[in-house]
Formats: sequence, structure tokens, C-alpha cells
Amino acid sequence: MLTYLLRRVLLMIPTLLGITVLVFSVMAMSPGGISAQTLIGGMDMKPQEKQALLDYYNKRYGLDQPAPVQYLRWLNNVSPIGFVTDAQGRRGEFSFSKGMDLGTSFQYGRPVSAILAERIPITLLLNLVTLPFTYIIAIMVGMKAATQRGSAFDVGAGVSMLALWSIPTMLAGVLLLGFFANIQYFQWFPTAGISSREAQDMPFLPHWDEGGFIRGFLLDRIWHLILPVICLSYGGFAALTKLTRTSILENLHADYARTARAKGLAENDVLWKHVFRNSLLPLITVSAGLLPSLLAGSLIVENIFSINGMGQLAVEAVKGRDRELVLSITWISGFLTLIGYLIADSCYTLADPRVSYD
Amino acid sequence: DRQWLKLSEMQIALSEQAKDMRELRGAIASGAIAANASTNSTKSGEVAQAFQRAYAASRQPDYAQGDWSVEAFGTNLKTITPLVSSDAYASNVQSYVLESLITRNPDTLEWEGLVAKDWTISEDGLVISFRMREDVSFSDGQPLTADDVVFSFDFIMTDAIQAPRERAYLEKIKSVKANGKYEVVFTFKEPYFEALSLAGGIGIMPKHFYEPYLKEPQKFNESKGLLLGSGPYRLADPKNWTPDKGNIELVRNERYWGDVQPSYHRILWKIIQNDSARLTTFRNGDIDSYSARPVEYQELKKDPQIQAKSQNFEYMPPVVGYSYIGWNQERGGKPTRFADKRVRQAMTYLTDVSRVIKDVMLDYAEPAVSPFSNASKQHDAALQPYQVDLDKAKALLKDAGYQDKNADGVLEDKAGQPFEFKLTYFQANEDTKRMVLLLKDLYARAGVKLIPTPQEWPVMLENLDKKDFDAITLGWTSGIETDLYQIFHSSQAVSKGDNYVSYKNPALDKLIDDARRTVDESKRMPLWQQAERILYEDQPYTFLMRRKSLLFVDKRIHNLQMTKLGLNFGSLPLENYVPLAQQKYTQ
Amino acid sequence: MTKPVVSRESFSARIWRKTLAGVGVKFGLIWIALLIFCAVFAPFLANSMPLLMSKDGVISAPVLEYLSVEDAWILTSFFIALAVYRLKIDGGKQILWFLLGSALAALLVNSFVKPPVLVIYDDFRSAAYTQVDWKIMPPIPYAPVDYLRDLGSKGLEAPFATDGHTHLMGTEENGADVLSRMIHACRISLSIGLIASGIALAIGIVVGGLMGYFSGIVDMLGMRLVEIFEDIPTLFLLLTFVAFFGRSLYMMMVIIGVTGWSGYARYVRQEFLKLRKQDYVQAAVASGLPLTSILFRHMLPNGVAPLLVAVSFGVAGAILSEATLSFLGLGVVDAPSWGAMLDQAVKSSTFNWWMAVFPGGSIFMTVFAYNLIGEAFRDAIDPRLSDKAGIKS
Amino acid sequence: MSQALLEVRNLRTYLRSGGGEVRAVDDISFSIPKGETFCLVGESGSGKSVSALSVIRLLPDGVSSHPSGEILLNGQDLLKLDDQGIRAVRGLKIAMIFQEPMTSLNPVMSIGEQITEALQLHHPDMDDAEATERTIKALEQVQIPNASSRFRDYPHQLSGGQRQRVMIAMALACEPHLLIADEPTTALDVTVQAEILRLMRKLQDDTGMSMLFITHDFGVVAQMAHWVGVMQQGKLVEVGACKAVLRNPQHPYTQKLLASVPENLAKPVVEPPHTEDPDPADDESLSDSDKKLLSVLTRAGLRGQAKQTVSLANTPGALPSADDQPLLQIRDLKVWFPIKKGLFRQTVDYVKAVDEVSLDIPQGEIVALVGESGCGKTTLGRAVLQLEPPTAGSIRIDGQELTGLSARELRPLRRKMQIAFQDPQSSLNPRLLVETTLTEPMKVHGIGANQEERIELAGQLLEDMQLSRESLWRYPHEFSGGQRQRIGLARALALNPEFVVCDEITSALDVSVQAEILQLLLDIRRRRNLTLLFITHNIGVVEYLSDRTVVMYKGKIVEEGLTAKVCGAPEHPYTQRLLSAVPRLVV
Ligand SMILES: Nc1ncnc2c1ncn2[C@@H]1O[C@H](COP(=O)(O)OP(=O)(O)OP(=O)(O)O)[C@@H](O)[C@H]1O
Ligand SMILES: Nc1ncnc2c1ncn2[C@@H]1O[C@H](COP(=O)(O)OP(=O)(O)OP(=O)(O)O)[C@@H](O)[C@H]1O
Ligand SMILES: [Mg+2]
Ligand SMILES: [Mg+2]
Ligand code: NI
Repeated sequence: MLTYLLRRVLLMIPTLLGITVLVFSVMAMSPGGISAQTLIGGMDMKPQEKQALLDYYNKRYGLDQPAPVQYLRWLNNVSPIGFVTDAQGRRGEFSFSKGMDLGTSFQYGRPVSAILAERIPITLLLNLVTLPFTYIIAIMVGMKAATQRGSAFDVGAGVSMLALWSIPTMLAGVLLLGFFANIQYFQWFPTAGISSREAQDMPFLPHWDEGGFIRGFLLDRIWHLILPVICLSYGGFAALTKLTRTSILENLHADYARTARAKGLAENDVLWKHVFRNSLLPLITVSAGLLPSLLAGSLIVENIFSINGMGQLAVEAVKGRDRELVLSITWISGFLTLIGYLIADSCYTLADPRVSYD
Repeated sequence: DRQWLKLSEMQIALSEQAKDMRELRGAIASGAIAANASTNSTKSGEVAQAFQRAYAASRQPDYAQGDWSVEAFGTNLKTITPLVSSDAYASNVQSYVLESLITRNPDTLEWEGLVAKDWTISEDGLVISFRMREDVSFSDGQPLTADDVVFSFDFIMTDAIQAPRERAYLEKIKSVKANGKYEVVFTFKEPYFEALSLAGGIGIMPKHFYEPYLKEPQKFNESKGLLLGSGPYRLADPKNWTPDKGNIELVRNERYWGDVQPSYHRILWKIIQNDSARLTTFRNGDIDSYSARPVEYQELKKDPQIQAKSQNFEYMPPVVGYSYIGWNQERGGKPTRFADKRVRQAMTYLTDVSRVIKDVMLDYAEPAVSPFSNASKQHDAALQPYQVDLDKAKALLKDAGYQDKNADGVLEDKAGQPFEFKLTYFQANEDTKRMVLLLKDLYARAGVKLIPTPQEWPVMLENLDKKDFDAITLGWTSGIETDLYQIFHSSQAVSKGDNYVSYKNPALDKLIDDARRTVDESKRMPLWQQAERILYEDQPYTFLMRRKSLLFVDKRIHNLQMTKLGLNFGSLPLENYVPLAQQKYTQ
Repeated sequence: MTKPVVSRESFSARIWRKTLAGVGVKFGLIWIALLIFCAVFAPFLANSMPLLMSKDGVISAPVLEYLSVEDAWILTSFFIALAVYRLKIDGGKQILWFLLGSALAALLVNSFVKPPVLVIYDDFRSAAYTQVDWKIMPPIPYAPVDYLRDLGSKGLEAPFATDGHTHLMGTEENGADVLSRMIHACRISLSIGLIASGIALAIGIVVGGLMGYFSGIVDMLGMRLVEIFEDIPTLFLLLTFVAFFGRSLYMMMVIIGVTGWSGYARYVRQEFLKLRKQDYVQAAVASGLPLTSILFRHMLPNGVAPLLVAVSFGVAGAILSEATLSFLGLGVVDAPSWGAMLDQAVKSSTFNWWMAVFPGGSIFMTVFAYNLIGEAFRDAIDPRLSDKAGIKS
Repeated sequence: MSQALLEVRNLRTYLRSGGGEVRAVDDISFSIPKGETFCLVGESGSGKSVSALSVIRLLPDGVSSHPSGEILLNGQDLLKLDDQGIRAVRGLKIAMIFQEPMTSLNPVMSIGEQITEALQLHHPDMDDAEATERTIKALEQVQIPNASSRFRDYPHQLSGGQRQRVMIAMALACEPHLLIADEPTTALDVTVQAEILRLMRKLQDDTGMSMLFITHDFGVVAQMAHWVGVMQQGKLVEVGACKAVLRNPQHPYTQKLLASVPENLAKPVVEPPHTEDPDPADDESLSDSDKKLLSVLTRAGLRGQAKQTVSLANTPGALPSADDQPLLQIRDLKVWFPIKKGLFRQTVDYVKAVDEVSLDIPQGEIVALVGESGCGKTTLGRAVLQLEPPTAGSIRIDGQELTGLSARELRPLRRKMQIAFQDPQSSLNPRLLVETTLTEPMKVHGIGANQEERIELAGQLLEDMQLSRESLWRYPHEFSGGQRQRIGLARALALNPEFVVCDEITSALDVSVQAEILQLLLDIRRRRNLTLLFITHNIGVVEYLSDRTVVMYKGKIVEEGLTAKVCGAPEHPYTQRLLSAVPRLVV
């Protein structure tokens, strides 16, 4: 198992490298590309000032050098092994433990790592809430549909899940916001953000106080997350429900289920004790594949619900041609996805005794 | 100086109008050098001139302290540390915390002392010395002295500090010296007509708080929320605000030195990126104001729910910018078709500004004649906007050698090249997009083909710097008095200069130079007017319009008044308040 | 003893029959057919100029005069497609003929159709076109980019709420007729899905096929490539590409295609890995058949069914991508597109229901239609039902 | 039979499938006395499984119906029980074992759990410790070595035979009165099968239970049954005591079935195959001999001893002389599959699927390759055809070395050798017409001048295979398994090869179909002088068909010689064991 994990991690390296090469070349080839010029966003400088700033950026990020050289420099800074560089960008000796430096965001003027440290947890929170939510709903519906195959529920669930898939996210988001967070209709949920400002001072759990009911940080967070999570998850129901349904159907008629029935087990026990666990296996494998699409989906959802996650950051970074940020975001989200796959595969090993990796 | 902040850049960043005031406070200059203005007689003896309006408000019968001001920002702030921050949102926040020596009176537009008691200007206009109030202290209780002013200047001028913009702006100041504890002397390198606002407008940063960062400039440059000042509000924790909080909250500065204490307990800004989410939030009563686009404004004005809860304002602040189409005259070292004055004039004749205002802006704008606003003293009232005239335009174009030779509906020049050009505009603005589409149809009538080219901000900036575009529509903000140098002086037609249309007119250059050197307003104004006439004739830009601010404000906010600077909503010292009965937030 | 049930139906015919058996899929196909009809005949369905008119005894067809190169090409291609379909040529050749024909049409059309460069739509409502003996107008007498300047349209008028001129679906922000734009936008929505998926499919099949057949090192490298494109969120790649390379429609199709192939490649690879072990492929190898025949004749057709399912969902996804790009401010400029219209609706802070319902509804319907087709298809090729056809899963 | 434990009377089971209704079981009656075994035999699809499932009521609810009949277990009609009631019968009174040991156990539950589950279900008061103990005892009873340590193993950690034992243990755990075994050994190797059958008999003796045993192998019937029922198309055509039925079948169908058993097949008397090319006159003799063959067959069915005499005709003299160069020459062939492990997937070991095999096959000979599952038979066959690259060794056909040739160099040689596969499902491309399947290789190898000619050839080939010419224009799924197998054979013969590998081509087929194919093969061999490498594990087939037999064990050839000799007097202990395990129809 350990060698397997190690091997998987090693295999990530070419992928991550590939991601950065791809993104870097896209940026380098784009109009304007990665040049210091785009960094000098301010219009309020004299030509000499701009030139000075340009020189400063060029020197700092080496933006006047040919693209491959720039890339290698960046790579050297990011990789934990490589040449130690000093503040002037001169190359020092080779080291195996120099630490990773994600660079400084052009737009923010702050270290990329610091920015990401703020944003990643938010997006992860969103996705990690969404994923189980999607799964629970999909499994429940899929299971009911499978056991009542051919019934009105089965057909209806199939069609409506598919219909949900077909609704553009932004339309759903705006409508949800417009109807469920609007005083004109139902003001059930907040319009923006992932927590109220008061929530920071609240105790974690909800409780009754002399002042009345105190929502508590947890409930407040949940309250804020409901609409975004619905928005992120409804698209995923279709595929998962379908998968659950087929998987359960397949297993309901599997030989071992028949064996279980022959033992005299009741149908319910067959379903829960035998079929269910086996049916979950294919669901585990696809879970990791959902992650990239969730990340992409959060781009829109974060915009609509004003959540400061990676999605927003990504849009900003791309629009602002913030090279360091774009590169880091892409490889880190790639990395997260790969890790997601790895975790999914490991879970699979745990769930299915037949699979063992060595 | 934010005078030359592009209008559309603000449009990305700004959508509520309170910023006008912030902008103004931070920046604008007028020629009116109110020499030896002093703490002149006040209605109630001890209240300084700058606090008069606020004082009057506090005398209102229903005046009450308390409640919060809750606003929304359209993008997440990257940092609110002064100097490091570059967007208008941050400067809005800072205006509640940092104060400067002088401020402009909204009624008279004259400068009056805030931290400064009074000031004197030397004969040659090169030396300005301010006498400061002695009772001013920062929100942490430390007194504010001349040293802090000197420090603020020195801090900005330190190379390691990331403040290139401010440094460029203060470049004309030779030195700032403290003369005793409560007097500070600014010396300029050359006479400059905006010297007073330059010197008096610096936000005063507490030395004891910011000085340590001179040793670790990087830490300052990368900071997110280092903000401490003497203003009426303060950050609860002046060092540790971070963007991931999702909102910005200022609390009342209990030690505030001013003659009138501010009304709100807290000032809160929420971050709401999505437009419709912002409107919904306003509807729900969770934010206090909403600034609308013309189309929206018209709709919302009829909306009973909105009407019931809010008051609406449409007004034209004097500093509102103008939008224009810039005709690029030189590209790749060669003159373009727009280098011909007749062509530019023809384009202006074709550009039916009044129609744009009517159709796109729904009449919430007025036509611009020149960079100078109609109300400004710089403006020559005799100049009227070009009236749309298709025949005249056609004649001018014919004169310039354009004819439809192959009968495909498009004019060709002498070389047979069709008259088509790309109009570059910033993609995120819906009104601009609508206008461009309208212009496209208008120009088509003269056989001119316009190709709409929306661009992203960085790409556009790059094209501007390289002067790589046919025509571009953007906006500039104006000041109470507007300097033409940056935009129209031929010396600025270099790479990365702001005269990116490469407009060169020696006569205009001379007028600009003269005007800038002339400290005396009565002599300076005729020079500006003369320059304006040249611009009017040459049409380096087709000047389009100035847009009105369209604002909805929650009804519980009281004492909203129109001043010469626009609406006093959120202006400082704070004049708005919420009567006790209507207060919503109790904390 | 065994009585063979002779159903003289090929595998693909059977799949088609089973696919078409559902109710949903019929709805889907009808909707798509409607879209195709609108896309092809858009200039005749919604336009500002008369289809036919007689002025002073001279009969003219302004629509034809103003027919753009694109319009003309789409029309001719459509009829070529019809003809080829009718001629009953054998499967593969049909496509070839069609491609040849439409390429030829493109050439001809480009050299012969010369519509006026500038169209002033207001003119069609001026005397030259109104004071005529008789005229036949298209059912919707507004062109998609006719912003009704002369009618003083300020945009955002609700359906039927207008004075004098009727707009069945109201007008959009700039004043153009929504229905007209909806009709013309069918083209974008259809083509973006098909072309983008086509590109993605082509890349996916080649990469996945090579990986699956050769496995080993090719597979290993290929999988890394697939992972790269898979791990970067597609929308993010899209955003980057569009932001950097501009936002023409064609660019968008190419980009959605270039970024969307990884899933197909995985499918094809998986299928090929499975098929490689099938006895009939082994038999083909043993018969000494050339590699191309093995890959494309023996393996691909058997592995393509699950791929087609993926494609139908991919087409739907591409349409949503376009809408999303519009939402992020990277859509097309003037050309009518549902995504851009929906974007107008969701961006505007007042809820103009007709701007959300019609384009949003069409996107929904189209995506739903493709999904229904895909779903029906998936059920039709369900391995449990088709075990007898030789592919065991 | 008043002692009857189970009595089935006039049972009908109809199944709905598609639109119609299948009369899967059509009015059958039989009874099983206590402690005895009733065997159901019959061809695939005759309704054996459905009968069994009807007894334990495991047919899917919505699909099945019982228009008539009763199933009496100890006098209680199972068909009248409600769900609750039948569940109490299942497992406790009637237990069932299924054909597929691989899939009949839940893969994610340990075997111990699965058995205890059954125990505790029917003995709710049994605690875990006792259940575990009983389970281990049950496992020991079925001779699972180290039962207590394997308790926690998962099904995949057991071999096929062990899994089937676990199934038996599970079925017997609650000591049922009736055990239904639905082809429990079909998926197993002969040697394993023999052990399982022995075990079952022993358990029956120990516990005194009754058995309903389903099989299609008369050999197994002979070993197991006290009573036999023969099913055909849902009807029991013959029921009786085992010996009586096997020795003296009454119903024609039973007779035909018995005659099709390879042991009972009459080998056609053939002249030495290598002498002359078949001349046209042969065609007539063929149809003649065919008729003869059929009549012999029917008669042989009754006698069953013909085989002995026929195989005597297979004297070595009829074979080509040994000094001729053999058609196929294999020397020291190794096919090793690397086992890759560790970080870099380095090869740590090999599966030696074929290990130093040397073999000569002269022209015109039929060589049978036998051995247990996984011993490397298929791999050897595939390696000969270069479908699997050999690790070492040499393969010559007609003296031409095959190893090391590139795909292109190999292509012309492929004509000489072909392969036919076991699985009739997957051996034909479902998307291609039979015509394409047959003519495409011809085209590649330049057989036939044009397509018409090739189609003509293909048609002839099909007729040779006793298929109609029209079959050319059909798709594979329109044929039955036996027909498909013949098409597969036709494809192999289409290139007119000299050498064909037949990889278990009959093991997926019913006995009667198998008999047809075998006779066909002999016939073709006679006419085309074909050389065959016939891979099988069915000794009966070997004896019937082959000239020479090669026995493989763990990748090596352990014994080789004339079939009569190898089968009659095996030398190697493995061969002896293999042969003794084959259930024979000795009556
Ligand atoms: N679930 C079902 N639905 C419809 N028809 C079925 C079903 N199961 C079996 N049949 C049909 O019932 C008939 C009898 O099938 P059964 O499985 O009993 O045959 P069998 O004798 O056991 O054959 P084999 O030796 O292949 O197992 C067949 O014609 C089969 O097609
Ligand atoms: N591609 C492969 N990679 C690794 N091992 C293989 C491969 N193919 C076969 N083997 C192994 O080689 C051994 C011989 O397999 P082979 O298929 O030749 O057996 P067989 O005698 O034909 O068995 P059966 O009677 O079940 O068909 C088996 O242990 C099998 O697991
Ligand atoms: Mg059966
Ligand atoms: Mg085998
Ligand atoms: Ni299957």
C-alpha cells in the first residue's frame, strides 16, 4: 500500500509539471502575455514613473527574459528542491530542502501562499459540504428509484434529475437568490457571504439565552451555505442518481444477492446488508472526478453569492494576468484533484477487500 | 491626485456614489487659494468652520446618535493599508480613519482647516506653512503633531515603500519641515496652481504606528489591514484586518477630537459582488444605499417596494468625469486617418451625443463640450456642443477624400481602403456597450464601418501604452479645476504617456504650460478657456457626456442634502444621522 | 432444436430502434429538429427586410440581396445534406460527400455572394420599402441586430407591451426583438455544441485509441496528458484561453473543444483496453489484418457506443459553457446568443422575466433534449441488455 | 413413494419476457425421497434452473407465475406460503447452491460472516461465539483447511473449489432437509469437480438430506443420482431410477442426448488423410458419408461401445511418417508474464505460463492439448500464432521461423495458421456482417480476384459448415451459439490455412451441438488435410477426436503420446489423476 501511494505521488509530478507548462505557455502566448506592462495598472503615473516600475518588475520577476527561462526560474522557486536564489534572483547552490516559494502576486503584492491560505479553506468548505450533500440525495433517490424500478417515482426522478442537470448554474443561482433571499418573496436566507458579521462573536453551537435564541456560529454558517450548496450540487444529482440506480439494480440481481435470499434473508436485509455496500463501490470512484467540476462550478456560485473562494480568485487572477497566482491556482487545484483521486482510490481499497494495491 | 483616474476604471471598482465625496476629500484642487483663511467667526463660538454643517445637523430636533451605516462594496478588497491599496473602495474606508490638514467646504468650495487651524502661503507661492490644532489625537490616544505630518511625507517618499503613485504625485514638493510641535512648512520646487491641495491633502499617518515598518518595508507592502489615524472611526484592531473576514467594520473613535462627534456607532461594508444580489440586499434593508444604472433607476423609481423604503437622488457632482472617444492619430509611427482634423470633426458631427444621452442614458447625463465641466470657471460658456449633422460630416469626409467607390455602402479613401475602424471599449460596462452599438448604426449612415471591440482591462492598458488601437472610448474624471497637461500636452504623447492619441498642437502646449505656472486665478482662467477653444476646434477626442449619479438611500438616513459637491451622503464630518425611533442596529 | 430468431437488424439499427423507442427522446429529437430548422432558415424567419415585394411593377427579393455569406453557406449545406441523405449512399461515404459538397459550397458562396457591408435596418421601414404595391414580410419582421433605432426602442420592453410594433417575446436591453435573436441564436447554440464536441471527440479518439491499443509507455504518457486536462477545471482553462485569445465564436468553439477531450480519451482508452482482449479482435490480428482496419473497423465501432452517450452530454455541456462564458463577461459581442441574452437577464438587477424565461428556457430545453437523447442512448446500449451483441462489460 | 420429502405435482412456471410468455416449466411432476438424490438433466434452456428456483421460490416476483401445480415439502405446499413463511423455509429446510462460485458469494463480506448470518437468521437465540464455532465446524466439514483462520477471509482469497465448498457449508449450516444444487461444478476443473462431488456424496451420507441436483453432464449424473429426470423444453420427458434411464432410455430425446456424449459418439471410419487431394468426387461421398454418419450415430447411441472399436482405427500407421519435417515445430518455448511490483513497477517475478515447451506437430495430425485450468494451454496456442510474444524459444511453421518477425513480415505467414476461440459470444465482431468477417481477411491475403469471387468462396465455406448461404448477410447476433461457433471456424478456414488452433471451441456448447461440431471438424480434416491443435479439458472429446494427446501441467508438458495410449495407460501421475477425475458415463 505504501509503495502504491508513493508511486501515485511520484506520478503526480509529471502531471503537475504538465499543468504548469500548459498554463504558462498559454499565458506566454496570449496577447500581451506575461509582461510587466500589464502589471502597471494605474493610469496615474508619468511615463518615467511607469518605466521605472517596469524595470523594477522586470528585474524582480525576470519578465524581460525569454519565456522558457522565466518558466524555469518560476519552477525553481516553486519546487522544494532546486537552486537557492537570493533576493536579486541570482542563482546560489543546489539544495534539497530550500522550501517552496510560490512567488508574489502581481495584483496583490503579497505572497501567493498567503492569499491561497485565505481562499482555499473557503472553497474546500464549500465543496466538502456539497459533495456529501450531493451523495446523500443522489443515493437516496437512486435507491428508491432502483427498488421501485419502473414506478412513477423512478421515471419522475430520472426525468427531473436530468432536468436539473440542464439548468444553467447562473440562472439557478440568480433565481434562488431572487426568490429565497428576497423580502418580496421569501427572505429565508442571506444574500451574500458565508457568515454574518455577528457570527464571529457567537458561540459555536446554537442555544437559548436570556436574550432569546442564539444562532451560533455553526448554524449561521449552515444558514449561509444552503443556497450556494444547492446551487453547486443540483447539477451533480443526475449522474450520481443514475449511477446509484444502475449499480443497485445490477447488484439486486447479482448472484450473491440470490444466495442471500436463498438463505432466507428478508428483502430489506438483502438490500441493506448485501447490495448496498457493493453498490457504493462505483460511487466512490467517481467522487474524485466530481472535484474539478465542483471547482469550476464554484467560479459562478462564488460570484453570485459573494463568497471569496478560489473561484473568484481564479477569475480575478486570469483577468488581471497575475501570472504567479494563475500558475499556483492551477497547479494547486490540479494537485487537490489528484489527491482527491488518490483518496478515492484508497477509500475504494478499504471498501472493497478484493482490491489491494502494492 | 486621483484627478486622472479613468472614469471607467472607477466604474469597475465603484458603483455607489459616496465615493464622490471621498474622492474629493482626498484630492481635488481649485484655484481658489483662500489666503489667510482662519478659524473665522463661527456661529457657536467653539465649533470650527469645518464642523459647522455637522454641528447644524446635530441641532436638528430628531437628531440622535447611534445606529450603523451599512454599505456594500462590489469587489473584495485586497488591502486597506494606506498607500499600498490602490482602489477607491479602500480610500473610501481610509477617509473615515485618516484625516488631512485641510478640507473643502461643500457650500463654498473653499478650503478650510481640519487638522490645520490656518495657513499662510508665501508670495511666490513656493512655501506653505500650516498651523495645526493642538487638541488633535490619534485614535490610540497619542497626540497628532507636526512630526506626524512630516513623517507621512517622508514615509511616502521612501523608495522601499510601495507608493509609486503617491510619490509621483508629491514629486513637486521639495521638502516638508516641522516648525515647532504644531507648525509644518511645505516647500515646493516650482510654482504650482494646485500646491495647497497637494500639501493639505496628505492623509496624516501616525508616526509611532507606521515608523517600525520603515525597517521592514516588505511587511508593510504586503500588509492587509494596517490602518490607524485620527479620524472619527477606527478599526477595532488596527493591525489585523484581513480580506477573508468578508466585510469591513469601523467602530466609533471614542477619543475623537473633533468639535462634533459622529452619529453612527459603526460603519460596516459588506462585500457583495453580484449586482442583483446587491439590489436584493438593499431591498431587504440590509444595506443603506444602492446606486443604479440609468435603466435600472427608471425601473426602480416605479417600484413600490423600493419607493416605500428609500429616497432617491439624481445629481451631477461637479467632479464627475466625462466620457469621450479618442481618435488615435499615430500608429506604428505613421499618421492614421484620424490625423486629419476634418475626419475627426466629421466623426464628431456623426456622433449624436444627445441621442446617446436619450437612448442609452435615458437623459441622466449631459453632453460634454470639453474636459471642463459646464459649471467650471475654466469653461467658456460660448462654446456649445457640436450638433449632429450628417450632411456636414459627409461633406467633410468627401473633402478629406473619402468616397464610396465600389458601391458596397462603405466609404473608401484615396488608396481604396474602406473606412472601417475598431472602437475599443472596456467590456464590463453595459451602458458603454449599448452606446457603441448605437454609434455603429449612426456611423453606418455615413458609410463608416465601426467594429465593436470589447477588451479586458489589462489588454486595453497594454494597447494604450503601445498606442495600438484605432479609436477608444473611455472616461476621465474631472476636478473642480482640471489640468490638461497630462492628457493633451504633446510631451505626454510618448510611450506610456496619457496622451495616447498622439495629439500634438504647439499652441495648446504653450497655453497649458502658461496656465500651470500661473498661480493667480484671474489670469489663469482665460488661458484655460483659450486652450478649451483649441480643443473644441481640433476634436482630438469626441467629447461625449457627463453622467448623473443615481442613488437610492434608505429612508431612515436623515439630513441628506445637496451641496455643491453633490449629495452629502456619507460626507465628512458626518452630517447624516438616524432618528432614534428609526434606529435599527443597537450595538 | 434451437430456433434462431432471425431479426435482420444490424447492431446499430437495433440500438437506434431502442433509442428511439422512448418518449423523451422523441421530444428531444423534435426540439433539435426545430432548432435546425430555425438555424437554417433564420434569415427568412426573422428579418427586417421583405421576403418579396413589388415596387412599381418590379418584383424583388431584398432578403436574398442581403443574404450574408454565412447564411448562404448554411442554406446550401443543408440542402446538400438533404440530398446526400436521400441518395442512400453507404454510411461512411455520405459524410465524405457532404463534407466535400459543403466545402465546395463555401468556396462558391464566398466568391459569388456579395451582400452590402453596411446594413441600415431603419431604411427598411422607410418609404423605399413601405410604399410598395405589395410585399411579403418574414413572420418576425425584425432582424436580430436591428435595434429599432427609428422606432425609438429603449429596450427591455415586455412582450406585447409595446406601442405600434409587436414583439412576441419583448425586446432586449439594446432594443432588438428577442424572438428574432432567439431564432438566429439557434445557430450558435447548435454549432457550438456540435463543433466543440466534434473537435473534442476527434482528439479524444485519437489519443484514447492510441493509449488503449498500444498501452505501455504510450498509455502512461497519454494518461498524464489526460490528467492535465482533467485536473485543471475546464471552466478555468476556458476562461484563461478566452481571456487570452479573444472571444470570437469560432475561437470559443475551438477552445471548448480543445479543453474538453480528456473525458472522451478516457472512455476510448477504456473501451480499447477491453476490446483488445476480445476474441474477434484477436482473430483480426491473427488474420493479419492491417492496423488501421483493426483499430477503426473492428475496435472503434464497437467501442463507440458509450462514447456517443458521452458526446450527447458533451454537446449539452458545451452549450452551458457558452452561457457561463457569457456570464463571466467573455461572450460574443453583437451576435445573438442565448447565453449572452440570459446573461443580460441575470445581470440586470430588475427581473425581466422574458429575458430569463425565453433564452434560459431554450438553453434548458436544448440541454435537456441532448440529455434525453444521451440517456435514451445509454439505456439502449446498456451492457446488461446488449450482452448478446458481444460486448460484455 | 410415501417417504417423499419433496413432491412436485403438475408444476407450471410461466415467465414473462419481452412481450410474450415463456412456458419455462410446463407441467412437471416428480418427487424426491428422503436421503436420496434426484438429478435433473437436459440441454441448456430446457427449464432446469427455473424448476429449481420455483421450488425455493426465488424467481423474480413480477415476472413469474405458476398457473398450476403444487410443491409439497413434507406435505406443506410451498406455493401457498406467504413471504414470511417461505423465508422460514429457505435456508432452514431447503438450501441452494448455485453454479457460479465466483459470484455467488458477497465479495465484501468475509466468508465467516456470511455463514454466521445464515445461522443466526434461523437461530436467533444463538450468540456470536456459538455461531462462530458452528461456522468453523461447518467449514471443517467441507474440508476447508485451517478453517478457523480462514474464517475471516474474503471470497476472493479462495480458489474456485474452495468457494464452492463455502457455498456448500453455508447451505448445510442449518442442516436443511433438501439441498438444491444447480450445476454446482460446471464452472470448476475436472479434478476439483471430482472432489466436490465426492464431498457432497459424503455429506449426504452423513446428514441424510435429500438433493435436487441439476447438471447437464451425464457423467456426473451417473455418479450422483438415485433418480433421474430428463427435461426438454420445460417438460420432464423421462423420469426414472438412474440406472434404468441411462441404460435403457425410453424417450427419443434421452436417447439422442446420450448418443451425443463424446464417449458414445461413433468415430467415422476414415482413410488416411494425407494421401491425395480431395477430388470433386469426394463431394458426393461426403453427402453419402454424412447420411451414413447420422445413421451410425443413432444406432451408436443405443450401443455406446462403438467408440472403442473406432479409436482402434486410429493406428499410428494412419499418420504421416515421423521423418517428414513436421508442419509445426516448437522448441523450448517460454512465455513468461512479468509480475510487476513496487515503486517503479519493476519486474519481481514471472508467471511462467508456458515454460520450455517443445512440441512437433506433423501435417494432418490432430493434437489434443489437455490440462487443468490455468496450466497454459491458451497461452501456448496464442504464442504459436504470435498473438503473445514468446519470451524465448523458437516456433517454426513449414521450417519458417516465426519469432522475432515484425507484424508486417508476419502478415503473409498468417495465412498458414489460424485460430478459433472458445466463446461464441465474443469471437465474432457484432458490427460486421458475416460476409465482411469472412471476406476481409481473404482480401488482405489476395484470395479471390474480386469481391464476388470472395463472396462465392465464403458462401461455399458456410455450406461446408452446414450453414445456408444466406447467412452471409446476417449479423452474428442472429445466430445461435453453435452456429456462431461454426462461423468462427469458417473464418479460421477462410484463408485456407494449414494449421488451426482450436481453443476450447466446444466447451461453451451443449453436448448435442458439440457432437455436431466435432464431426464437422473430423470431416474437414479429412477433406482439407488440416492440422489441428485442439485445446480442451474434456477427455471424452480428446478420445473421440485426436490422434495424439499432449498433457500440460503448470506450463510444462508432462506427458505426450498417442491418444489411446495416454488415455488408456497414463504414465505421469498428473495425467493419471486428471483421467481418474473425469466423470464417466459408465453404466
Ligand atoms: N428471468 C427470466 N425471464 C424470462 N425468461 C427466463 C428467465 N429465466 C429463464 N428464462 C427462460 O426460461 C427458460 C428455461 O431457463 P432455465 O434457466 O431454467 O434453463 P436451464 O435448463 O437451467 O439452462 P442452463 O443449462 O443453460 O442453465 C429459457 O428459455 C430461458 O430463456
Ligand atoms: N496477459 C497475461 N498476463 C499475465 N498472466 C497471464 C496472462 N495471460 C495468462 N496469464 C496467466 O498464465 C497462466 C496460463 O494461462 P492460460 O490462459 O494459458 O491457461 P489455460 O490453460 O488456457 O486455462 P483455461 O483452461 O482456464 O483456459 C495463468 O496462470 C494465467 O493467469
Ligand atoms: Mg440453468
Ligand atoms: Mg484457456
Ligand atoms: Ni455485462
